[in-house]
Amino acid sequence: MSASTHSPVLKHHFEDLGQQHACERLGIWMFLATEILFFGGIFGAYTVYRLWYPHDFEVASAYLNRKIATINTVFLITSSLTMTLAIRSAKLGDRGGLFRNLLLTAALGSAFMVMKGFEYAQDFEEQYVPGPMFQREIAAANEEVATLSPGEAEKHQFNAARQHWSQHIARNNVGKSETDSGYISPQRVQLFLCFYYIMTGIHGIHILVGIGCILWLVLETKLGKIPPENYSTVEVVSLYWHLVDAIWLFLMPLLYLAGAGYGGHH
Amino acid sequence: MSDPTSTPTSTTSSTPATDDPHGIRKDVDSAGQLAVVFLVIVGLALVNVFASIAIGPTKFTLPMQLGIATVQAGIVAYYFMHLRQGDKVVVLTALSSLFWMGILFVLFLSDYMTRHLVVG
Amino acid sequence: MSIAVPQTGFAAAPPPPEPEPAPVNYLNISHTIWSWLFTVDHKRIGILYLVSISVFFVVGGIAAGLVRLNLLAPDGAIMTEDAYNRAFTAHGVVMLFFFLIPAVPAVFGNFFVPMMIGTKDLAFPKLNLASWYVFMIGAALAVWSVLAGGIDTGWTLYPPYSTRASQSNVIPGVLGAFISGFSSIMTGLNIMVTIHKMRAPGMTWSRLPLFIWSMYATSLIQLLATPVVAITLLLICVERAWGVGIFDPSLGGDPVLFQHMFWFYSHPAVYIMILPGMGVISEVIPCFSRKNIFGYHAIAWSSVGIAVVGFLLWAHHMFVAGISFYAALLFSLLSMLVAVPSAIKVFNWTATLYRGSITFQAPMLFSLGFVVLFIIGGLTGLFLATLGTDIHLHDTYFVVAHFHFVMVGGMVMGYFAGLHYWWPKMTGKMYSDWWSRIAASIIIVGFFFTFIPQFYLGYHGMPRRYPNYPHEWQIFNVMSTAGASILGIGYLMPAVYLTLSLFFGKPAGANPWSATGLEWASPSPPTVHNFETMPVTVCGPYEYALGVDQMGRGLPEPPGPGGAEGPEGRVGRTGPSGPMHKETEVVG
Amino acid sequence: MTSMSLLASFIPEIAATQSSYFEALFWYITLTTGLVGLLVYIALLYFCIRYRRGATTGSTPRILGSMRLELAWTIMPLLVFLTYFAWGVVVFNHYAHPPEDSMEVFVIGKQWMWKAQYPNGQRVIIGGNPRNMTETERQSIGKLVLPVNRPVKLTITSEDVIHDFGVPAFRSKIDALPGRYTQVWYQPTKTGEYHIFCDQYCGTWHSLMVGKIKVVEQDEFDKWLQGLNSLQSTDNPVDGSLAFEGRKLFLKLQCIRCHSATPTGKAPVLEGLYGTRVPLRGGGAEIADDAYIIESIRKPRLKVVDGWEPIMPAYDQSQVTAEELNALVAYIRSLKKGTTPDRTEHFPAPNGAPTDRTQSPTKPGGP
Repeated sequence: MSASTHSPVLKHHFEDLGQQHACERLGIWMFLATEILFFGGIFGAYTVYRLWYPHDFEVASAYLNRKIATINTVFLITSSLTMTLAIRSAKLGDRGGLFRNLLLTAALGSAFMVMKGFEYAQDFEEQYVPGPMFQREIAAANEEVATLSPGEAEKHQFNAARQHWSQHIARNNVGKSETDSGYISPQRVQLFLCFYYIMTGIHGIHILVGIGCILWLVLETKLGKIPPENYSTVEVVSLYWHLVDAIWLFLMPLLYLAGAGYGGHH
Repeated sequence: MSDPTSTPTSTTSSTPATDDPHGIRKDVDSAGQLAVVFLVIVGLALVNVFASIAIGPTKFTLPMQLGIATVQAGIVAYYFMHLRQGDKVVVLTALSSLFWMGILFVLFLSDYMTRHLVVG
Repeated sequence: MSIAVPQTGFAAAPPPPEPEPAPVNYLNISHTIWSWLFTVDHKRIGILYLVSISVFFVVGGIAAGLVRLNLLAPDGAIMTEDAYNRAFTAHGVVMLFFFLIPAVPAVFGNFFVPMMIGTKDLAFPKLNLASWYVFMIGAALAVWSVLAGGIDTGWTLYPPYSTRASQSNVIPGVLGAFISGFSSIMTGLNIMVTIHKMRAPGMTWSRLPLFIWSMYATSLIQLLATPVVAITLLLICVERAWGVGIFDPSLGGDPVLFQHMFWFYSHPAVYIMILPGMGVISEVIPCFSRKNIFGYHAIAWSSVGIAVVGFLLWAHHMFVAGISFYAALLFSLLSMLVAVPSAIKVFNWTATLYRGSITFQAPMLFSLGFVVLFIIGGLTGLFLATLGTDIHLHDTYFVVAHFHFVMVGGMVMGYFAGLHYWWPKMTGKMYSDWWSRIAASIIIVGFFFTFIPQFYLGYHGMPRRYPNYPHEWQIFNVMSTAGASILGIGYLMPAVYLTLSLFFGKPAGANPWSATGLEWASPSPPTVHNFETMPVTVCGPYEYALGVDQMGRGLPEPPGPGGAEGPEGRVGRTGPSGPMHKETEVVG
Repeated sequence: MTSMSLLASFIPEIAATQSSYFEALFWYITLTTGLVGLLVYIALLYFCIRYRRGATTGSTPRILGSMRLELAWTIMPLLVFLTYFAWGVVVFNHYAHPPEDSMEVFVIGKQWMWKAQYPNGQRVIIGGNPRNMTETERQSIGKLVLPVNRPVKLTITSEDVIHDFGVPAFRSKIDALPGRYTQVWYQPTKTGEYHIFCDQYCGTWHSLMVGKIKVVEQDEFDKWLQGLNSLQSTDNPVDGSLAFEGRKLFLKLQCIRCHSATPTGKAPVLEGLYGTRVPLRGGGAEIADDAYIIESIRKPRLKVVDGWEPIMPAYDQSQVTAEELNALVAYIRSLKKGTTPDRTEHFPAPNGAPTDRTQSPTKPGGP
């Protein structure tokens, strides 16, 4: 055993801190590998359907709130920066900096979740949720234009209760059949929504877990339990946090930017 | 996989320096560098959004979007996640996770991309 | 290749004096229930797992018994179709998720990986304990759903049946499997990190025992495959709970996509189940034939090879499921590749016996049983990987017989081999040599009687999961059930004599089999921190011919044909007084 | 009893061309793998006896392995396995290609029965649990009767969950998927009765989703068909035949409004279309077989006939059920020159038929 092991941080079954840090870093990376495969599964499923129904998925994506998503992206990336700065402070033994950066990271993560909350609320308001809500809404919209010609449908004033997306789909589908290039299949829009809610939902849960871990770190810092030798504890959490950030960087284009350019909806 | 020639870690653990007993401070990030990295990632994110809106849905849009996202994730992994400091096994782990995800995608599509081909 | 053995030093290193059983060991250090429920000692957690999976083995076994009994009569001897469907589903779910997958990795992996590579504990002891709790929660949920009404989807859970049609407790059962998946991930992660970062001085990769190599390959699969099935099971729950989902054809989804995602895990998972067994066999056969393992590197890398190639061929479960013609071709071709490393292992085990000095204690009998049965299990797999033959044999009893030969004939045999090989180390007590040999023989015989008839049935087209079948097949089903009852008796016997050995067994001694691994260097049962001083490895794992263990110390008396303490024990001894300086002989 | 006849009694009944293909491959694999397995067993047994502790000095040689042997038993098995693969592909390919002149039967699986429909409209319910059948279904429980020595193609789908149509005597098996059509074919070589099993677990009475195939001589087959429904040899198929059901649908769905007998209509004439080669819009051509016709009804604008506007609406499950689809195909197959009905016949539009579009002045066409 080397002389450099008389640290309260060193766990009994490790030879020295070098080994302990190496184990912790490798361990969390292996966990991240499983996370990547976890999301990889649903990304794979998404890919299959995206290739099958490109048009419907793009249109469906256009009805999502791209503004909030963009703001959230900035939030997450910034939180990654502060998280990395937290490690830096930890390594330098700057407790104040560590404390501030961790708190900032947690705050940005919470801000992300709040915005996400608003977004979900809006989607529910607009009945843009797979299941009966969605089907009632689109059925009502179709009802209104059922007897109209495309020309009339263009000018048709929808009942104020109709949502922008159902109006758009119903109007668009007048006089078209399933296999027309322009046809928007409500069923497939719903399929996209399943992916949207499952993917963002799982990602949101990961964010919440991350916030929890960071707050725990904040507490540990306050209690002075994170000396420089223990920086790897911060690093472990940060690696997880960065991965959740990186996954969002892919959710963003797949879910929100797919329909960018249709514009107008948000 | 694993490298059978690599020696056990306990013999290769960092040798203590005088002022920095556990070699912790020898690879601290420079705040400036982090700031630059941060700006690059945010920039790319905004480029991705506005470029997508500008181009609209063409068959190039998705590759462009995913390309940018991949670059972003790469930067995050390399600088923020300290892959540049990680040892061989850590890098191997990161790469193999991607490799296995590749297996999943390629073999999924080997079915879905060929389903509608006429059987020769 | 030859191992750098300092030729001096062996003569200087006499066989270690039989150490006194340590006054304080991991078992008697404390006896309170809490000291077990909150332990972070990898050995105690291994014992916790051993107890738990034994219970689930009994539960799954009872379900299997009911299934076999019902098949005595062509129209169902003892239960309704509904009950039968729930019985075979219970059998599948419990045996796969709660016995086979954790069996060797969580019991012997937890217990012996740290001891074999010479470290105090796994890298993350708390995570290790957490994995057991997660496992128990998942298991409790699944077993509850099985008992409270049951699940009738089969363990494969194909939608749309599982998501729309089934009237049974699909969601709790699926969540149970989902949760226990995380314990599998935690164990795999722990073992993998430990193998990478915590090996004792001198324990290079090419000196690792082959059990460690197989555990490494297993952990690789656990880490990279399990998360995919986790998300898949989650999607099944969502689809069933809210009727919105992505596998439902009436919603534009594709039920075959579920099969892809499910088998992406569940095919590699069969290697999670068999690789550890192979690892155990690679330990036992050299020990009981007093030979270096034949082709160490071939066996080691074939484990890794199986782990990697095993990911590339899942769709051979789907040849008639409506996948594309070309995908079927690709997956059939890739399936052929995975048969090769398994064949390599079998050939090397056989070659290890050549010019050995073989004794047939229970671990060896189970290991030989493994090889004999696994050969059949492996070769019949080729019929199912071949497109032309799978079309007829798919989903028949041929498949059932095939995977039982691999899973039960292979893995369960390997599990029992390991249990009998390491039991003295884990408990410090020696079980009855005679009874254990009888049990091993009965299990092997019973196994043949149970599953050989099923090959005939499958070849003649009897489908899986059929409580009703044409009368002309009754005789073979009766034969199979008869064999199953023999098998059942065989499985009960170890439960009895192993339990008895705890109270009446003779003290085992530190190294009853005169084996070379580091785990035998500490007393039986091991001390709390496994080793008083960090063991230093000087040579490869199987230097039986030289009669030295991995620390270069001479080996004690090997047990003779008469058993661990028989008078013939001296006959044909290897060890310090045996020839010490042998030239490596080249064959072939 | 000679070993040959013993073996023969061991082999399950061979009743179709595929069966012999299967058996040849099956026994090739059995013998090669059996040989290898046997050799290993002999080696194991010999070593265990010859080198048991009692028979040795106990001093064992230090043998670490042999690169040559490793290579040998790595490469040789691989080559053998590849022969399995190659031969397997040949057989699989045979399974995958029904001959042009195959007689066609539609099979629909549902919990827990098989519904078969012959081209002449005769329906048979195969197997299933009488307890959960309607009266009419119970009436028509029967066997799937097939003519001997004539290729028959089954087009299979499912109404609910995944099933699998398996016939051991024909060594054949194919999943029945909801929302998709799969195909399988055989050429029975021997009269007799053979099992049909559902091989994909489908719920409570999975094991009762079984039945019999009855292979008979051609003339007996024809008699059997007429026994239930007399087939008149007029151009217009008469009551009861599947084609006639199709004709009624053809009018009811107002296909006739575009697919009239006159080439000046909005859509191609369907007389004598079946089995011909139709040029496709944007190049390429397609044989107008069942698959193409089914696809053209479900997804009309996927492969539009050259020279026609893609104006036909798609008909999904809710508008044309799988069974009705089979009827339409049978009708179109039976359409010969001058047999297209007069387009002035009027039929009420069915529920769900996209009538509103046809009335829209701006968009010409529709059905």
